[in-house]
Amino acid sequence: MSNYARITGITVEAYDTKTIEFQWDEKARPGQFAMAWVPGMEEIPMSLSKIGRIKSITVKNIGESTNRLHQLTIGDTLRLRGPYGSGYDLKKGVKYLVVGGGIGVASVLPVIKETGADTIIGARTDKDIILYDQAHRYASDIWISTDDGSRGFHGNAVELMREKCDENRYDCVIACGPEAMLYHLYKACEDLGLDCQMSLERHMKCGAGLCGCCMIDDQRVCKDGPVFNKEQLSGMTEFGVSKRDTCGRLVKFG
Amino acid sequence: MSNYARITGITVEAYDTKTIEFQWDEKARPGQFAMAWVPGMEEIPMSLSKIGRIKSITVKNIGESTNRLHQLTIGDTLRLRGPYGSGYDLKKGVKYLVVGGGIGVASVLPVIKETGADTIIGARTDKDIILYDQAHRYASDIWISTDDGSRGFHGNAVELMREKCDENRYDCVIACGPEAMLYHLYKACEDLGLDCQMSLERHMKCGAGLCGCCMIDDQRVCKDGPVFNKEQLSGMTEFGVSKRDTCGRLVKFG
Amino acid sequence: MTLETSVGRIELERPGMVASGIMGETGPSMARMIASGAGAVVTKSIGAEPKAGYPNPCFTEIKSGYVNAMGLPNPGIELFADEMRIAVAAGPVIGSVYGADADEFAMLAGRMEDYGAAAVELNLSCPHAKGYGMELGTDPEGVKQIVVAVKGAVDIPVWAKLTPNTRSIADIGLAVQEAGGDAVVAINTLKAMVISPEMRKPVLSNKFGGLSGPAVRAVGVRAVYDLYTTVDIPIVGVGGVTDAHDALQYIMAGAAAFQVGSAVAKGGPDVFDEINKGLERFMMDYGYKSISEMIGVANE
Amino acid sequence: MTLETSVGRIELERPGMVASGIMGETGPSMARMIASGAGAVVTKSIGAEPKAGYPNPCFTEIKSGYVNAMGLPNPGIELFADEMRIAVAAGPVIGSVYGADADEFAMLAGRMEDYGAAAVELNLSCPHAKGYGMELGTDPEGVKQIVVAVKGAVDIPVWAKLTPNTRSIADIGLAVQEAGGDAVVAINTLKAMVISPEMRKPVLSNKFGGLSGPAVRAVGVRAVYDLYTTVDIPIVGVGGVTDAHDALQYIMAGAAAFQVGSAVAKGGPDVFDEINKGLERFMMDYGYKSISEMIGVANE
Ligand SMILES: Cc1cc2nc3c(=O)[nH]c(=O)nc-3n(C[C@H](O)[C@H](O)[C@H](O)COP(=O)(O)OP(=O)(O)OC[C@H]3O[C@@H](n4cnc5c(N)ncnc54)[C@H](O)[C@@H]3O)c2cc1C
Ligand SMILES: Cc1cc2nc3c(=O)[nH]c(=O)nc-3n(C[C@H](O)[C@H](O)[C@H](O)COP(=O)(O)OP(=O)(O)OC[C@H]3O[C@@H](n4cnc5c(N)ncnc54)[C@H](O)[C@@H]3O)c2cc1C
Ligand SMILES: Cc1cc2nc3c(=O)[nH]c(=O)nc-3n(C[C@H](O)[C@H](O)[C@H](O)COP(=O)(O)O)c2cc1C
Ligand SMILES: Cc1cc2nc3c(=O)[nH]c(=O)nc-3n(C[C@H](O)[C@H](O)[C@H](O)COP(=O)(O)O)c2cc1C
Ligand code: FES
Ligand code: FES
Repeated sequence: MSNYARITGITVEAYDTKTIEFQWDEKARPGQFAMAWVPGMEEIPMSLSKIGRIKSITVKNIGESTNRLHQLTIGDTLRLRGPYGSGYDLKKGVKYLVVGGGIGVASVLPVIKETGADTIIGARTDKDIILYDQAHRYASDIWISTDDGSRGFHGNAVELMREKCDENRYDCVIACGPEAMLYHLYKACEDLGLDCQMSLERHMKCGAGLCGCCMIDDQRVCKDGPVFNKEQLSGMTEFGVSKRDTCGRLVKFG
Repeated sequence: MSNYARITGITVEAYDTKTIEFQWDEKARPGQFAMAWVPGMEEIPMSLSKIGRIKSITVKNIGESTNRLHQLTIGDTLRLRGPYGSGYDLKKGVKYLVVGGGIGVASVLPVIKETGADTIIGARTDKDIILYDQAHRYASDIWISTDDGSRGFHGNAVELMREKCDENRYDCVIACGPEAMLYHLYKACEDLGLDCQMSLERHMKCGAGLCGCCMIDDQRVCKDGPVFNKEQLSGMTEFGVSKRDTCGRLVKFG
Repeated sequence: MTLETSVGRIELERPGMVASGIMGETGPSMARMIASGAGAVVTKSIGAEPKAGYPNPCFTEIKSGYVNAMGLPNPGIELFADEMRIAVAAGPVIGSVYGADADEFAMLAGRMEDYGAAAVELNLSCPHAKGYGMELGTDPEGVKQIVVAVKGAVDIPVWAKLTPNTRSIADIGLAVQEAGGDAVVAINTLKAMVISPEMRKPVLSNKFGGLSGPAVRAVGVRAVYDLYTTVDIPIVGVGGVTDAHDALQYIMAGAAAFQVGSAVAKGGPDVFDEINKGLERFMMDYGYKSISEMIGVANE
Repeated sequence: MTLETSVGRIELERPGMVASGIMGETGPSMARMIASGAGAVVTKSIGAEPKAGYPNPCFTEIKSGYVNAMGLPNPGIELFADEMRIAVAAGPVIGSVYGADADEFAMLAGRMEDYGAAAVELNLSCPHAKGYGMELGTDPEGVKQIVVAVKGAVDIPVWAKLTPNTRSIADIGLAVQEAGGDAVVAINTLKAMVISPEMRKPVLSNKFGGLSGPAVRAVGVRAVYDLYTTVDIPIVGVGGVTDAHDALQYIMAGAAAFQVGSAVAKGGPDVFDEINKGLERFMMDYGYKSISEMIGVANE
């Protein structure tokens, strides 16, 4: 269990997003995450956007901690706990459609690499699209949706997904992105009779399945998840509806 | 690390010696030992006389603790720590001569089984010979010496060994028994230019190489030994000469 | 053969409870643990007001356990009513509380009783508000005061959870007993710290933390054994239980029941089921018919 | 880059010492440890008379360390002269002693000085002869008396080895400093017990034992950190060091040097060589030139 990795590469993915590469000798599966920390920030969960011997996290700068990660440079040391979580359950012979919304592409990128599945990348605008080149290299087919139509399909990823499911036959949708998107995607899968696996987010402290602060209903997102299958999602009353704050209070999504 | 084993078989080997069999799922090599204990006795080191999934210790009743072990019956539970120690270093293509003196046969029995080597069993009298049948089954050739001549060669095991080394060519002598025997055997090996490996005994407490109470010169018998090779033996000033008591005081052999 | 046991008046179908701080913050998580085979669940320690706890990092794994400084995050006693409603419907819930003084402990315990807690567990291991660096639970007089106040406020059994960070845990146990406490729970975490040489810094945001997991088991077993020779009230053992063998150490040291915390991380909620099965197997093999036959036998 | 460090007046070529009780009973074993890369070796704690210690079992492995109750076996100060002669010829030897009272400690320390010890380490963690169940080292006044007496008897530095089985190890450290002690060594083993459910019994003949190994590392690091913020005399860290990373935790917490005990079981005497190499690698990678640059930096 080595908890430290030196940063070996940094790639700017978009105006607000960077990929940080490092060598970390832990085995990881697609969909797993690590708890990342350097002094001067809170430790936060980050999906592994590469899972080989060289691993990476792809960080969207949205607050104090992600901003601190953006200040790191090559040679700096990162503290990592994990890999944690269940990851996606990938089977041979299943036809997957991968949907990544916003920074959620980071989580599904290893799935695209492993399966070569058709992929939808959704973003608000052209500027917000990340990891397209990498996804493009591995995906059989790849489509983009932007809310403002500045690139690709004009509309959200769920609309584009419905369209693609009309055109092609898929068995299972694999997705990560904002919970609102995931929720509607899940509803679409119900309508279309598709299986699905979705990676959810909740506030995490231990990351190891112990403290119970990341619960969604009776499921630990850090350990039972972050990827949940259709059956698990169907049993959740809080999915798309509410989450716990750092005190453990239930708060409705705004 | 399971520390407990149920006794599955007990064999009387001689008027004062019993073999206690149990299933113990630890990997062991020939020459290793375990620290054995049940309530009502001191924990003591015991060579493993069988080292497969079913293991055994062969106990000579010489005092309080070994007497307590002799009272055990089938179904009783034994506490075992280990296996500890280096064991014999067995190589293909080396012609071994195995010498077991008294209860020392217990330690070398797995060597006989593994190598099929020629074997000498030495004892004071006919009544004191143990494990002959088993050794006989595996050894290419087997000879007995008794001090009083009540069976086999009349004389001690070292004299018999010199005789056999005249008759046959051996590369290396493997031996366990009283230290006086081992010391003379070692001298004989020096004379004859033979390699050797000998299993020594010292008072043991931790058995794990930590407390330093089982030292012979600067070697831990429990961890660097109990089996020492010729080079190690040749560097020892205490071999055959003196040992440490339970307080750590140096005492000369009587 | 039965796994039933009782801690004084509280009867449990199975002897293993979820330790405080583990999966005890929400109603659904507590209900799940009971469904997974826990005999009862102890809630996260709840205080008077909502609390976010310390910032991350507040938890780290080490080779033989965990070090945490969560900082007692909890939604506060008011809102906790909602969680208790769900949990209590699923099985026995022990309400853990922490307060700044005896009155606050008594108030919180009263609320837990109202919510339907089977017993209340006093977390006496938080740093005292008044004396810096000193834990509430290392001072027998202070402990006595709190237990007396709580006993005056509730009818449900009052359990006191003890810290091992003291010279003599037995003295604190005696204070609980003299104050009328119904049971003692031992042990809470050991004072600990993890430093990152790479970062030149303690890794927890609070610097200091509490050690739990396999590392502390032998310390907890010793504490329970010491308490068993000193107090007459029931003892609940906690610290590093990961399997039936560990649980049996506590029972034979003198615990009427035990709690499991850290092992839930690796073993998941199923750890209770496995411990229960292991207990049954052991009892079958060694001819015990009930937990009570085994309590404290290592003291004989 | 250098691994040199000093604990007050004592200069060490390498910062890792063999902890007391490990390979420190005979001259040849101590000489071997120094040859294996230890900066110094602390002797087994030696008393006035020869002592066989507790009967076996006096040692057991657990998942994350060891629990032992050797009972301070030692040949007595008289005979130990022979062992010291061999050890002192090989390198720096710290003489560990235990006594029933201050006078005995002083006498034993004097003998260790005569034998050529570089410093004397007072084992303050043995159960006190007078108060049952209480350890000598948990009472600041008692500790002060002993240190004062020993300081009056010897010119070599006097180190006091502290027990973690107390509410505040820093208070004991202060007492040592006030009494003129030259350094504190922390920690000794934690009070522990291992029970065999199969045998219905504690497995050590003494029932109680002391926990060492990886399990106690975070407790020791915390103790050293606490001491560093409290005392001005040098600190020697001990408890659960198995590799350079562990050693660095102690150094950055505030230790000028560290000791290794349990890790000698699995790692053998070579463990020192590996720790030294690991330290050099880390110092190279992270740009430190000396141990002293790293001492206590986690407190900044
Ligand atoms: C399993 C998982 C995987 C993730 N993967 C990625 C990723 O690959 N790339 C990426 O950029 N982001 C990822 N995130 C989200 C990332 O953790 C948050 O963006 C980050 O914590 C924000 O911290 P901040 O201090 O910068 O912002 P803040 O301003 O502190 O917080 C902004 C929001 O971030 C979320 N957040 C803060 N702390 C935590 C925490 N401890 N746990 C969970 N959420 C938190 C909260 O919703 C908060 O409202 C992931 C989250 C989870 C749970
Ligand atoms: C590596 C090793 C392997 C051994 N293998 C066997 C074996 O296969 N079969 C067998 O019968 N005996 C074996 N012995 C010897 C056995 O350990 C002693 O016979 C036993 O400890 C005697 O205990 P007691 O209480 O019955 O006798 P006691 O009357 O207490 O002692 C008799 C003698 O046994 C030795 N002894 C006692 N305690 C210990 C101890 N803790 N460590 C080492 N020696 C001790 C001492 O020399 C003592 O003088 C082995 C010893 C060692 C070191
Ligand atoms: C993440 C975490 C949070 C904890 N929170 C609390 C708490 O709120 N109240 C409490 O009394 N004990 C708390 N504890 C201590 C546990 O209840 C338990 O006493 C300790 O962890 C030892 O048991 P274990 O080794 O089985 O984990 C916490 C422990 C952990 C690991
Ligand atoms: C077998 C054994 C014997 C010990 N004997 C002594 C002793 O005689 N005097 C002493 O001060 N400490 C003794 N200790 C404690 C160690 O010196 C050390 O403080 C403790 O083991 C923690 O370090 P570690 O985790 O590296 O082993 C002993 C420890 C062990 C394991
Ligand atoms: S973050 Fe602690 S259980 Fe998930
Ligand atoms: S018995 Fe302890 S070192 Fe050998």
